[in-house]
Amino acid sequence: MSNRLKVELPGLSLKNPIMPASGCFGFGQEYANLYDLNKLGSIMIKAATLEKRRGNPTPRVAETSAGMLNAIGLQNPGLEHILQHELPWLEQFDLPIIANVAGTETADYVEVAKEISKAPNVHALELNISCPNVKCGGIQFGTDPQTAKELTAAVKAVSSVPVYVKLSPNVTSIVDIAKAVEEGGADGITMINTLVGMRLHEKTGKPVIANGTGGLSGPAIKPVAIRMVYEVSQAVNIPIIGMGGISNVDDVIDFLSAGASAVAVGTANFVDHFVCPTIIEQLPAKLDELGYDNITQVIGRSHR
Amino acid sequence: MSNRLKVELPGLSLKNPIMPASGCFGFGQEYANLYDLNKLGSIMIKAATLEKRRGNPTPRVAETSAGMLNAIGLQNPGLEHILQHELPWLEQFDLPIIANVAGTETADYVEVAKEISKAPNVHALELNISCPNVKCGGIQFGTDPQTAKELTAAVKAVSSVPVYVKLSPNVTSIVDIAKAVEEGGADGITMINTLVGMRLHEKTGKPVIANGTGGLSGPAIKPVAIRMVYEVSQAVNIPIIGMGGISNVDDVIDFLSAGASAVAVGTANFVDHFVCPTIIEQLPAKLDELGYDNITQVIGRSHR
Amino acid sequence: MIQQERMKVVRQKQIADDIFELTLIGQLTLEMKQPGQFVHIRVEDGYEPSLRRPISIAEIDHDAMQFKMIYRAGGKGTKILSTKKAGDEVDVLGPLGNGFPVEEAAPGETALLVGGGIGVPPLYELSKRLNECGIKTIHVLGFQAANNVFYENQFKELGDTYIVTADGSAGTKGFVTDLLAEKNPNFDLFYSCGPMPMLGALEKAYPEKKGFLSFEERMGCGIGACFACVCDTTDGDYKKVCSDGPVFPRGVVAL
Amino acid sequence: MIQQERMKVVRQKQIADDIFELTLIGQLTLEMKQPGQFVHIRVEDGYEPSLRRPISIAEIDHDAMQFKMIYRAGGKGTKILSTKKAGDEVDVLGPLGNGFPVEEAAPGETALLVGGGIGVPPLYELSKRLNECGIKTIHVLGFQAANNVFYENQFKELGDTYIVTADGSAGTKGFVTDLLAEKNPNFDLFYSCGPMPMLGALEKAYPEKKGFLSFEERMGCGIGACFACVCDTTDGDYKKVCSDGPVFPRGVVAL
Ligand SMILES: Cc1cc2nc3c(=O)[nH]c(=O)nc-3n(C[C@H](O)[C@H](O)[C@H](O)COP(=O)(O)OP(=O)(O)OC[C@H]3O[C@@H](n4cnc5c(N)ncnc54)[C@H](O)[C@@H]3O)c2cc1C
Ligand SMILES: Cc1cc2nc3c(=O)[nH]c(=O)nc-3n(C[C@H](O)[C@H](O)[C@H](O)COP(=O)(O)OP(=O)(O)OC[C@H]3O[C@@H](n4cnc5c(N)ncnc54)[C@H](O)[C@@H]3O)c2cc1C
Ligand SMILES: Cc1cc2nc3c(=O)[nH]c(=O)nc-3n(C[C@H](O)[C@H](O)[C@H](O)COP(=O)(O)O)c2cc1C
Ligand SMILES: Cc1cc2nc3c(=O)[nH]c(=O)nc-3n(C[C@H](O)[C@H](O)[C@H](O)COP(=O)(O)O)c2cc1C
Ligand code: FES
Ligand code: FES
Repeated sequence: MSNRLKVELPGLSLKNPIMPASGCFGFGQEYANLYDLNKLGSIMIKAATLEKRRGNPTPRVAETSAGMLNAIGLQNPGLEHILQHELPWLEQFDLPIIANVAGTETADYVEVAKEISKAPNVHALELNISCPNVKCGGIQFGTDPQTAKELTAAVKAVSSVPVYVKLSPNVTSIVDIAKAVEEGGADGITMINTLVGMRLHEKTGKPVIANGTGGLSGPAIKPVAIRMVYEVSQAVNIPIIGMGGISNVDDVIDFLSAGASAVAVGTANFVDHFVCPTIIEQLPAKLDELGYDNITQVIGRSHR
Repeated sequence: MSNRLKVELPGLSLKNPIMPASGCFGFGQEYANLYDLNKLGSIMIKAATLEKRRGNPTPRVAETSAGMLNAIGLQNPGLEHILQHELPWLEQFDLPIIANVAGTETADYVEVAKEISKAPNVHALELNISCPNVKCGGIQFGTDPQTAKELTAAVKAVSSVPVYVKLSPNVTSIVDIAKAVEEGGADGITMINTLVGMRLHEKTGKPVIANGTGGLSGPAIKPVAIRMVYEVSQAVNIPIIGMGGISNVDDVIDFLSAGASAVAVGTANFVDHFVCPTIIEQLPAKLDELGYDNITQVIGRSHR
Repeated sequence: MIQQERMKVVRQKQIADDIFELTLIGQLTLEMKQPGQFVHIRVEDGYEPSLRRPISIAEIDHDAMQFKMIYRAGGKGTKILSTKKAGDEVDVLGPLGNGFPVEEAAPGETALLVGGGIGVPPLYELSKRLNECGIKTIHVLGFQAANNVFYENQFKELGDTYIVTADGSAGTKGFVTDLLAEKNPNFDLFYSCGPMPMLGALEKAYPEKKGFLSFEERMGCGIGACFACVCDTTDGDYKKVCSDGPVFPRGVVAL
Repeated sequence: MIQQERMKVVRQKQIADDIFELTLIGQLTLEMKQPGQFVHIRVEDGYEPSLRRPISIAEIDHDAMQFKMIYRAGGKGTKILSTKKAGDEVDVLGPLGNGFPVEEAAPGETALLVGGGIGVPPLYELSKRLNECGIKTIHVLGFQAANNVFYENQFKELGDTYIVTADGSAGTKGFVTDLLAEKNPNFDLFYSCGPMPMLGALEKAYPEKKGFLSFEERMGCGIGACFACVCDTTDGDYKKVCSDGPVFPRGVVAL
């Protein structure tokens, strides 16, 4: 039964293609109080930076139509703490962890990637070149193909595990960035990060989020994400982990159809805290309904 | 009373800052059956191309979370017909018309702009360099600053009325494009056009819209639009007509606060066919509530 | 005139598998002129779902200011619609489009009415009007299976009625055109609403007859302003289904 | 354990201008341990609104498996919540966070409970628990105006209760701290929930007293996973309001 959901990706032998997206699931502890994390395919843990980061001032989130804005600002306890506490704690689960790596310059990224990729349960890195919520950090790597390629190559050179690069949708041509990171040696792509947006206070007209802008996520952005996965999957030969607005099993089928080999669920975890296990439970029946034996048969069917 | 809503823009003396967005209101005839078009500040009429255009195959629209996709493909009866029928029909109203101009190469744009700007009730052009739904047309002009600047200059040279350029949100830096069209001589900016998106059939995994991709509009994109208006209004010295997801009077206040001098309502006209007159009616009370005498006091208040 | 009104639900009734009959009351009813016109429904305030749903007018009662729709609760919007109860309000825009021309049939003539699935509802008001004008009606109604059949008795009261199902679980098995070929009924003109292939088959089966066909297309505005719902015409031009149609004389739309 | 449950509405009652009291029944109630914990509510299926709303637990009845919330229907989500009727279901995640430590007060001691606006509700269950443990309670409750006042009598049954309104239309005019300065009540420790400035003023007014403050912050997950709701602490570090709080001992959070 669970065999039908199995997906093999560089570094990642996934019992199913469903995982929480980075930043929406912390390091797993909180959701472990709600359900058995072993049900998941993987976990994309919260971004790790070299030093502990305090993140942005609050408010950090705001509601929008069928979505939300966030400007957490990569708050995290820092590489050392993650290596000593969060990752060892996660070892109790049979989970290949994907570690989200962030930084403000190449040296940071390289240092974090090198160290965190040595952790026994980290089976892949997710190189975050697309966080819109930190000044001089992340996103500029994700908007220029050459820079993206170079960073990918630098990280790839030191990583002990396959490297997936997380792309920003805030670009004129995401295909160009995708091709560049493939050339840089990326083993896979994760996409999309959030769209840069803003909400204003009704009364004052000032931004609701202290940071001004925030990253838009949730069902609102799904059509943009699907379009991008559809395009990128045709342009590169490395696998894609798709995300952006997934909140139910039909959304998962859409991303796989468009060409993703696995998917991540972000914002929906805040709305239905059991959304990941629920989707995993519903997948086999959905495969029956669509007439597929195996989840891998769904991957890329839009293009066939 | 109506004086409180008056806004003066290059070429456009608007009794209020509310107008339907191009493509969502045809040439006014249909909505004239529903209410008196004189209530509106202006109308942005459907894109005009040199020749009649048949547009894309159907289905051309698809529903998404808090939005919709469209790929009409600039269907319109062509310049001649618009000059001889649609614009003269609109002369019965006391309305400064904004004519949306589209094309596939510079010569088309120039020809349409030259002729349509001579029509007595066309008080401004909206140069559509951002339509995502036609092959080799529109959007490539809107994604490269230099091309955008040159096209703007070419159209500006022949137009008898002020030229507003409609920007695409599908770019890495909309500020760069905005600055370029300002340098090219644009009198104003209208923004944003739709985000490129896609929806897939649940059953087949194929795109629902015959064209494959479509333009995402509606409340879903409002946070992106607000962010872009907020940024562009700080970077240029020409006025902005803002749009993207406006469906009620609070949304209008948001766009004005962010820096737009007037706004256009698109998709919402399909959902509440009376949305424009309703908003116009509600604006004075909203000004009272916020403590402003005059709508112009709201413009750009986010930045004060 | 087209109106937008929050109409009150008088009654909601499930009449077959997934098929609901909804009766609404309000002023807007008085504007309804022709069978085959439709309304554009906002099933919920807000943007979930974000678009209106086009549904045909199935029966009009001007005296009571009520009208009926019959619809399949298949997707997101119609499923929400099916939860509305007596007393609830529904936002209706209508009446829209050009319906079936009753005046094209002369008293004493016989009209063949062919419906497929959710194309059946508008034929009911049409048949009532035709009969009122002294026109004989023959009804051929196609469904997927027995449990999808609705309004059989209502149509029977108005004229000969043949049920066809794809799986043969009710009436004749097959397509409506199979039954027509077999029965070869005598008629002067035909009216039809249903899936494209059915409309095409009908046009082909009766090349000499006057006929009127009702079309479906995805809609945005529903009033002719957005160009979402165009269809190609045989003369190389196009028509808008919402405002030029949904009913066209045979031969106009390229099938 | 935190649970997610579709709980049934037992009763919805408007108790002041825009203020509603909602009683829910379900298993989840049995997990509620401390006054001052909260629940995270999805007011509607779907994504309109898209986020849950954090609301304090105002009264717990383990025997009946029911609990009460008191909330202000101010924005989109809470307005929808206020339309729920007996029998409707509401999606509740909870209980969440760490509440007020009742055990910090010893029998015979006096506790001062200070609430502001929608910070008043969690103090009700707190006061009941304290009284059950033989602790005397004094309540100082601040509101905007007379028509926003709620639960005055309920609190009076539990101990001395002072109402303060910003406009003086009920009780004393001014801020809760004005009244406290005037009455100068005798107490051993204080508990408070309300707007930040009120919490800050309280800390300042009683530098020597043991106290516990409940904070508000915009939330995403509500369980500690997303870092949306952090607040700065006096030691230069940070805490998450949802899972480390919402109640903190005085002096922990930088005010
Ligand atoms: C003129 C006209 C008259 C109609 N009359 C009836 C009727 O009397 N009874 C009835 O049951 N159905 C009728 N339909 C079809 C009906 O509009 C669709 O079944 C309905 O819109 C589907 O909505 P949903 O919420 O169930 O599906 P969803 O899958 O949620 O719909 C998604 C989107 O696709 C559109 N859509 C889906 N199917 C169709 C379709 N077949 N035609 C047009 N748009 C569609 C929806 O309007 C919506 O915008 C008519 C269609 C048209 C154009
Ligand atoms: C731990 C905690 C306990 C609370 N207990 C109560 C209570 O018992 N009674 C009560 O009336 N209110 C309480 N609140 C405040 C309540 O959460 C907000 O009033 C409510 O979320 C506003 O939602 P809305 O739909 O009215 O407003 P909207 O304007 O639609 O809200 C938009 C977004 O902002 C958030 N938001 C708005 N105001 C607040 C706020 N003050 N705090 C946190 N998030 C906010 C909403 O949750 C939502 O995500 C509590 C808040 C917290 C953090
Ligand atoms: C609160 C929040 C925090 C996030 N933090 C991170 C992060 O640390 N690193 C990262 O790569 N993406 C982060 N993201 C982006 C998500 O991983 C995901 O790419 C995005 O939200 C789109 O998916 P969704 O629509 O399912 O949420 C965050 C998103 C949210 C909502
Ligand atoms: C059906 C449809 C057709 C459109 N056609 C045009 C067009 O011809 N020219 C143009 O510049 N924009 C066109 N647009 C874009 C709108 O003018 C507007 O920029 C966009 O929809 C965002 O606003 P909204 O969210 O209020 O719809 C169209 C949008 C829709 C939904
Ligand atoms: S639906 Fe807009 S033109 Fe027909
Ligand atoms: S709301 Fe997510 S950490 Fe507190």
